[in-house]
Amino acid sequence: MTEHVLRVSDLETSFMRDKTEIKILRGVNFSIRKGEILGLVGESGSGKSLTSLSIMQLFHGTTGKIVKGSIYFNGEDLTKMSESEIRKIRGKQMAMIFQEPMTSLNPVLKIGKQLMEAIEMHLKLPKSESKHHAIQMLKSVGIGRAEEIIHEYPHQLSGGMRQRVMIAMAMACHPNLLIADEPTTALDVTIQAQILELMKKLKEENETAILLITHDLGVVAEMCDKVVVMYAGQVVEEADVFELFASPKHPYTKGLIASVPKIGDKKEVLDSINGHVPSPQNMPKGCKFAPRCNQVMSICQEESPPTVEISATRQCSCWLYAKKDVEVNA
Amino acid sequence: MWKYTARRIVEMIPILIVISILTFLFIHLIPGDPARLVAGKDATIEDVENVRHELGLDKPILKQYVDYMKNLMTGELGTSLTTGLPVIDMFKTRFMPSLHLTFLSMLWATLIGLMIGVFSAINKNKWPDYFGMVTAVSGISIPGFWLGLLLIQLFSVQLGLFPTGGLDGFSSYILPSLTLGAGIMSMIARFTRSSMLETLQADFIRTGRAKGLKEHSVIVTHALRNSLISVVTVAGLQFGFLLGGSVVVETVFSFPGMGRLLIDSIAFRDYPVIQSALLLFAFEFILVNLIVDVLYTVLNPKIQLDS
Amino acid sequence: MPNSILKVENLKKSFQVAGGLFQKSQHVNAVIDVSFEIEEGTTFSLVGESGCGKSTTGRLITRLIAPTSGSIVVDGKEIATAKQSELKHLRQTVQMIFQDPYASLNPRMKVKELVGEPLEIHTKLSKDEREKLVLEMLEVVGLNAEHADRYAHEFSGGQRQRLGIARALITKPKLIIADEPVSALDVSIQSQILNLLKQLQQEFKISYLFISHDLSVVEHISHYIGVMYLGTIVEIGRKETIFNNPKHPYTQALIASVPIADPTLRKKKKVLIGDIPNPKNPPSGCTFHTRCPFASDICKQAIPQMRKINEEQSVACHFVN
Amino acid sequence: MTSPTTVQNSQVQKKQRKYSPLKEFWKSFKKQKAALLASIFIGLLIVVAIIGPYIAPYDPFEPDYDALLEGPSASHLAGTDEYGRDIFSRLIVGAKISLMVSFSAVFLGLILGTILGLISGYFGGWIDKVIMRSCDVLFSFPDLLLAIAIVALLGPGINNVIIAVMIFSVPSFARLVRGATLNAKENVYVEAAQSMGASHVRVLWKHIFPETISELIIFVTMRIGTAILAASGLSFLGLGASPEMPEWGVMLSSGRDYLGTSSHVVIMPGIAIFLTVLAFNLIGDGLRDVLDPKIKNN
Repeated sequence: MTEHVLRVSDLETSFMRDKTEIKILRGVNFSIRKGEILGLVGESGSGKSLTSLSIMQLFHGTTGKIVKGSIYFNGEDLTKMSESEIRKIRGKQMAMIFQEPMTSLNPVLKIGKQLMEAIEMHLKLPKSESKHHAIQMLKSVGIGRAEEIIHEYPHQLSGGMRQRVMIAMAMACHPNLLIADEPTTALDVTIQAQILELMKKLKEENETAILLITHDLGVVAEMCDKVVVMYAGQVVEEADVFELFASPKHPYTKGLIASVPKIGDKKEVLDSINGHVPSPQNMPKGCKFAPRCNQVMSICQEESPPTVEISATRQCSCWLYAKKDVEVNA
Repeated sequence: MWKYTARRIVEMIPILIVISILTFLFIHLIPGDPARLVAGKDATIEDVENVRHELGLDKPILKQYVDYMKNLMTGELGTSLTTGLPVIDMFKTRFMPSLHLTFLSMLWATLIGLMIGVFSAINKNKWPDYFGMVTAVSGISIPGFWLGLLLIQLFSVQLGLFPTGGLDGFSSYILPSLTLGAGIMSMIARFTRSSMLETLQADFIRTGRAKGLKEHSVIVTHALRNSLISVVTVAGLQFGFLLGGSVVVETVFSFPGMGRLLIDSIAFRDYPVIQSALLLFAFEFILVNLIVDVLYTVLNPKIQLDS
Repeated sequence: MPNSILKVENLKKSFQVAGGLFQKSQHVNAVIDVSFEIEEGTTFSLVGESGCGKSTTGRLITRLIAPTSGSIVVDGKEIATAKQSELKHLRQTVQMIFQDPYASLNPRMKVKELVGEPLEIHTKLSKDEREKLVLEMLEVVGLNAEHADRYAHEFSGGQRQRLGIARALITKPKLIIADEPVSALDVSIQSQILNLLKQLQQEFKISYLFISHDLSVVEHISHYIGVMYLGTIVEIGRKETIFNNPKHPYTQALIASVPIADPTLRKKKKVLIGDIPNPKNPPSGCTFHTRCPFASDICKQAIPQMRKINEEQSVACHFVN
Repeated sequence: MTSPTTVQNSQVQKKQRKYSPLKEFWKSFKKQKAALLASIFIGLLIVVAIIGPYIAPYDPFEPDYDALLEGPSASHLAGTDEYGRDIFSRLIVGAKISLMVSFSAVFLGLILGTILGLISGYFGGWIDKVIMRSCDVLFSFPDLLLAIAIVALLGPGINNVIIAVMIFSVPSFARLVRGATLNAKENVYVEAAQSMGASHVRVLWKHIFPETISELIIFVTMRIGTAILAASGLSFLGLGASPEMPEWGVMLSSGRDYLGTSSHVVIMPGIAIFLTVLAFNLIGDGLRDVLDPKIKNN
């Protein structure tokens, strides 16, 4: 068994709004091993993006704050580090790419400058070498005219190219962990296919662990080894990707998988989940999914379900699987 | 960039022509008979006709405009009705002090304004921000003529540090420049702050932090540079505020510049001087905006390419 | 063919991109040559990636913009050259549903004003009569009467899209143009809306022109499909035929690129190389030749014509017979 | 960043009070302490402007040669001027002039500028070019200089100051409204209304104009401050109100000569102008924080 690159345990993150604390993440647990792709799936409001920002501790200019839990990265707890210690890890051992390639690069700086910034700082390379390194990185992400591109500005590139640049930037210091937050959502489907292939290739070459955050179950099925499903700031299910799609356990996961239209599927009416995600200010008591669940029991509305270990690779937070001496009136 | 500059200059021409027409028409737009106004109430009909001839008002209007433009091109701006001197000569002594005054004011106002704005933005909702913003909102609310008088009272009358007015060496510039720049400094500070706050929300700032950059390089290399682009534009537009303010400030400090000249000429109904002074102010303002536009393209790579 | 509600022929739209004083203004051909027909009560989908002109086509058909040339026949009437004042009838027959349910509803209007606005424009009904119809319509789309006095932002994304649908349905249109109606929604909500659209089609015999980039959604909802690339339709036909037996290399690649939500079907993909060309500067000949794995010299020179290859499918490619 | 407000639970919604835009506005405006205070100040000032002549302790025009240039005291709160007139009474009566001049100039500029801006932004094309080029021409005369030129042309006097300040306000309003209109036009719901067959007037009135209102309110507030400064500046230069009027700028100008000996004659009217303009600017800032959607999201 290889060691965990990242282990998030019991993470709770909240924002302040009008002097009241609004908890968005309410106890998130998962871990990633070296060379593994972990999919973090959920709909808007599930807290999946905030999970990534919590790991990177990118709360600048917001009221966000980790209030509980720990994030072990290469064995060290990031929540106990100072900003300057984390800064040495960010961009070097742990890098991130974002959803919007159009706005994630600084429009007034040349591509080369933006790439070399991190290289010069983390790898302490002199200018000429870091330029060489930047060009190498661009080539490795499939940009042929790398020598020219470093002198160009972001707006001269297409969305797909910019996302390649972002990936080159993230991979520049050969990080142990790459966090990709909806990296292909803003891209066209043929370009998405290119970027996903590229990420797979880079993972093989560098043994980088990838935390892939997405709402797209298709992308998860194609890319990931392991999947964590989030709902309302909590992990509701964790499983190996094949197990998850073959036999989803949590009613939310079941509903999610059934509501995706699949090519070749002859279903006339799609399954769907009734209602919508509750807002953080108005979270239901007990299981957060209870108001939308089609297998809801009375206990679900009272108490939060425990996390049940179904097998060595599977966990699920649902009363259906809890062995508890409570009367279960299904 | 040169192509863009050339294009902007050509685009300015129609506006310049309209402005020249407006200033030319100035004398014709005066309610009543301008010649009689100039000649005064007690003037005889003969006197009035003489003035009319002197001002060229007896010729057909189109001919007058053509003459006016011809004279403009050769720098012939007419003769002052009060001093009898060629207007251009009067401008020669008045223009440079005004120019120095406005540019000195612009310079310190921009520098200090930027500093306050950036400092406020990075300390948002903390006391340096409150202090900066209270200063700035006061700066845009304070009447320039009042501030000038207060400064004279404090620094010249009470402390005797600077002259109360006139123009006698560099020290004569300090109080007028402080007065003139206060408002524009405040505007730049306010604008820089809001622009910085907006930029600091941008996705690429998050990218910079995710790269592990130090906070000061995030702010200087990434945020400030981007904010500067819009700050430059605003500063350029505010230059007009400075020109207008210079009239007031020069009056308060009895400063021998263009603004003072304009006000004096209005008092004496010295129309040739008024006309030409207005034209000069407009021209100056347009020129500064042209420079700002060009600077904008230098700072903004996106525009550079599109033009 | 049974009654056709919409027939579009050789539709073309070029936009002028502003030039300065010294620059020649450029023409961008957003829609180059588009022809298709929609039968009453069916769904025709235009599918393609960004810049392919699918949304422009939709806006041309509603005459939000005027076509450069070509013909648009809606319910038997030619509207391509009609003046704005003559379009009143069209505005009732054809309604639109928009992509962003947050942006397409005026935040300052109450639901009853929002949904009732088309009635206010097109009918002389009194306020009470309008409100009665609005309440009925809210019921139809799965909302209820007490929602009528709220503002749009008090609703979730899915509910807002229901409001958009109610507004489109209220004039009893024959054709609804739905421009990416579910792409801003979460999957569990998306399926609710897709089901609703299907149910309404059966109930009211409406036809849809469905514009989307999402092939899985398109496959679910359509009867016929047109695949667009850089302003032209490259393949058109019955849905089943297109998905089971795509002929155009672009259609093939597009279908293959869609990630499938089933890890057991994982396979090494044939990924299309290169970027989508800028519509301002399209490639010569077949616009797809820069990315096509089968491209040869003829593709760079000649524009392929649309040919019917069987009863259910037409393709514009030099190599498909 | 995750925005926690995108989704709402309809079940919980029912229990909440009914949403009303005005209440919502008041709820957030209440929190803007400085702006609230400034609003109270302006409210009082307006009351004073209306009932001024009845509450002024002295006749503002009546000279008192026994009390020339007296400093502030219990009997003369703000002291007396060079004719022994009570400065406090003059300030109270002057408030009416300042507010009347600035309100009417800005209001006229607002109406004209808004109409031009809406037309220009909505229709575009040649009409937009004509309007915007004309504005450019006016813009090439810096604000105060344009006003000076107009007054120089029309002659000094309070009515001409109003006209001058109005004229230099028009292009600013037109540009602002044009920009807001162009932004509002981008809203998909405008396209939705057009696709429904709504007429131009309907689209402009129901869908576009309401979008420009919040920007206009902010701008009007700030602009009143500018107008007061400009009007008192013109008066100070001798181009505005006549010398015997209790206009704040005039008072300041005539007090200049006594600055060294009796500085209160300059300080008092200055404070009046400064506080009034400051109050309008603070209200404007507060409104911006509440109304500007860009700031709201932060």
